[in-house]
Amino acid sequence: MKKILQLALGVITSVGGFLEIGSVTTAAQAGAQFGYQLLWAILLGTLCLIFLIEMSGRLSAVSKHTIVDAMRERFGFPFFFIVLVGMVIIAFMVLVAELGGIGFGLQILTGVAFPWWAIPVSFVVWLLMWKGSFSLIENGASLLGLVTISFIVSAFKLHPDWSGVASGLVPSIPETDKARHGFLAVSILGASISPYLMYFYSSGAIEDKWDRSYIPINRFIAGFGMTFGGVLSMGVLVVAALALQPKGIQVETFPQAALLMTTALPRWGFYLFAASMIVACFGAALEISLAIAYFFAQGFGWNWSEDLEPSKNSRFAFVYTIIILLAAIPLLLGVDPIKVTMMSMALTSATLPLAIVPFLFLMNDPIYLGKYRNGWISNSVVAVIILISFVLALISIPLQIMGG
Amino acid sequence: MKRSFALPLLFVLACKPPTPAEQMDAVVSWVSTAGMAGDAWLRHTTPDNYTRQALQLSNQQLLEIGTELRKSPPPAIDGATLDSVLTRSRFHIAQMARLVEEKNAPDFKTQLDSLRTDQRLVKQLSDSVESTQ
Amino acid sequence: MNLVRDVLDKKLIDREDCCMGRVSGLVMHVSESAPPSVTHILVGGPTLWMRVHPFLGRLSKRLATIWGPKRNEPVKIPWSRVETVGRDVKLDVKGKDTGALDWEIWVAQHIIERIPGGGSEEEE
Amino acid sequence: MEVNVELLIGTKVRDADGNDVGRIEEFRVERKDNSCTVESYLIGAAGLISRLSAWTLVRPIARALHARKLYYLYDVPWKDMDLSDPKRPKLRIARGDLRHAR
Repeated sequence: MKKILQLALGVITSVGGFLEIGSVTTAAQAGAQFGYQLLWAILLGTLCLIFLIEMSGRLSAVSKHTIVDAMRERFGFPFFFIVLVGMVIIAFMVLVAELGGIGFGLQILTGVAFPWWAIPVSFVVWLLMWKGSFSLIENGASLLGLVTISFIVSAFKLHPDWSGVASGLVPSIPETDKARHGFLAVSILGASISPYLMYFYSSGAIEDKWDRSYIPINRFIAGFGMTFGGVLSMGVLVVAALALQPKGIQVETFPQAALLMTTALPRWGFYLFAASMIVACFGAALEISLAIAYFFAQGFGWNWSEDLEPSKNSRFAFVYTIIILLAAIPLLLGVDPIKVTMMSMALTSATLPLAIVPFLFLMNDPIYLGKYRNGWISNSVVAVIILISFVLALISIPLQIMGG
Repeated sequence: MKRSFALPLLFVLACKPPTPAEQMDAVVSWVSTAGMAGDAWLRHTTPDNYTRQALQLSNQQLLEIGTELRKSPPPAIDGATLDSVLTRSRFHIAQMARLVEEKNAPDFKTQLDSLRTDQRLVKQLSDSVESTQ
Repeated sequence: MNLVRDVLDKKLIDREDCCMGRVSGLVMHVSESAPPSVTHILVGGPTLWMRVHPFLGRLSKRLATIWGPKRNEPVKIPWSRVETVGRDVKLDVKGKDTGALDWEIWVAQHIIERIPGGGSEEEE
Repeated sequence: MEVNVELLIGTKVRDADGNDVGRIEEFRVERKDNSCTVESYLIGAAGLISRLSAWTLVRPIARALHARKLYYLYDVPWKDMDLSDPKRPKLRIARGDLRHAR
């Protein structure tokens, strides 16, 4: 019974992890500019993520090591340090973007500009980590996250042309704006395949004390949860394609994005969008701050658990405190969160090989995983992901310059 | 490692300037944004503050793009026509932003309807720029 | 057993199941007549940074003397204290007595406990 | 003399005649009661692969590419290694006398 409950919560959690400012903005921009054409990128990103998340959970459940533990042990400190620097810079940018997303949501509701929200929002996020337990954060954020289902409701209410949607699931190259198209595809993939989600998930498996008996549950959560999240993202894209594209509205700023659901749900669309954004970004901000703190604590072998009193794992608590303080600064200065989002998505793509290649080694380690290590199917999938990640790493920078 | 530090800088520095067609797309986008925000406000489904801010933002964006366009107008269209339609749209949008504050829905609707006319014109201009590309 | 794969960078756990950091380095005693023997486990920043670059190692050593718990010598744990080497390296020591937790305690006392709700590091 | 194991990883080794042998990648040790003694040093790319515990991943790929010669492994007994200068480890014997492991 307990496991069934955990299963349900796990699925919802992964939804919370999937939908955040990055996936919403990239999907909305893609839909507003290219209609259904970029749906395939969300599909591909979701498929990759399902496999990566399943593997992250399996590694933790079997070896009782998180990805970061295992990476430090196998690859040594110098390599770990390189990954640490890359991961922290990008995760920090994403954190700034998420806090900005919450601020924007509050701005369109109240009219008070988002820089004013930087301090209160960061404080609330910090307070939850400081006082709250892991399950409170995991389950609270995810249950509230159900409000994002309104994106799917809106998509259905606009009666999309299903054959068009289906053809969007097959990659195509447009006649014009090739660079912009490519840039958005890369950003969508960067928003979906985010390594911090893997680190957070594998730490969560340790926090929840998973063992081998959780392997089927893990598979189920990864499969259904990520699919659910992917469908939500697709919902955003479809709504943008139907509500904004015909009018020629591009999603460059948040006030434009706020109009997303006003056609489908005239009465509540605006408020549902604001609520969805606030909740989704809030959940993501918590997950990213914790992922950064986990990364340090596990890599250096400190005590860590979100359930401990801060002074019992002081360095862990110190990391998330500092990181959330620092993240408020760019917002106070009025840095545009959407620009930060787009930049961090492309950078995620550019540094993806750094996260995925070591992961392939770990998932084949007989000492950690024994008979639960990757079979040839999973390995081929990771090989394909690595291939994609190298292509992304090579093209993301030129595309950012030409299409960003 | 050095790469990861240099990258963000590179991003900020290097973004190629928009083409005339992209600028016209942006004009369409902002005029439509104002129209859509106006519609939503008339239905009483968005807060006054948001509507005013959205209108002011699109007014300001149109001003910026308009200045750029005046410096290097797209060859396919008449610069004077574009200029006048931009000025008119911005006038309507500014009026709408003011009327939101006064909660004057009837006058707001009149301005919105005029904006619609300009919106169609802007779309035509943008299409003709696109077709000559 | 292999030293790099099975010992280096593994997590150190003390008698009370408290994490004491990771194996940053290992000292071995070399002589002409007998096989080299591993004598100590090293824990701590300067050892770690020395592995990335000698410059970072020296810098870290310098900073450690002017800031934080101010420790001049690296933490050395005799190999005879090693109980088991498996998923982690279990030691028969009390973590706080070795000096490996100096930073943890320093951060707790100087920063975390001063923030309301931080709790106290001392109580069990 | 005291030597830091972590700094030896990846250092180049020369043989008695000054020829390049490879890099130290791994240390085989024997645990007895309270002591831990080094039996031999593993030199060469295969040492790196076993250090990363990556044989299950690398072996099939190498087999498919017929690239087994790319990785080699010297298992050097402790007696044959001269660590008097830890930055420039030297063998006491010639490369030709080394034992190929595996």
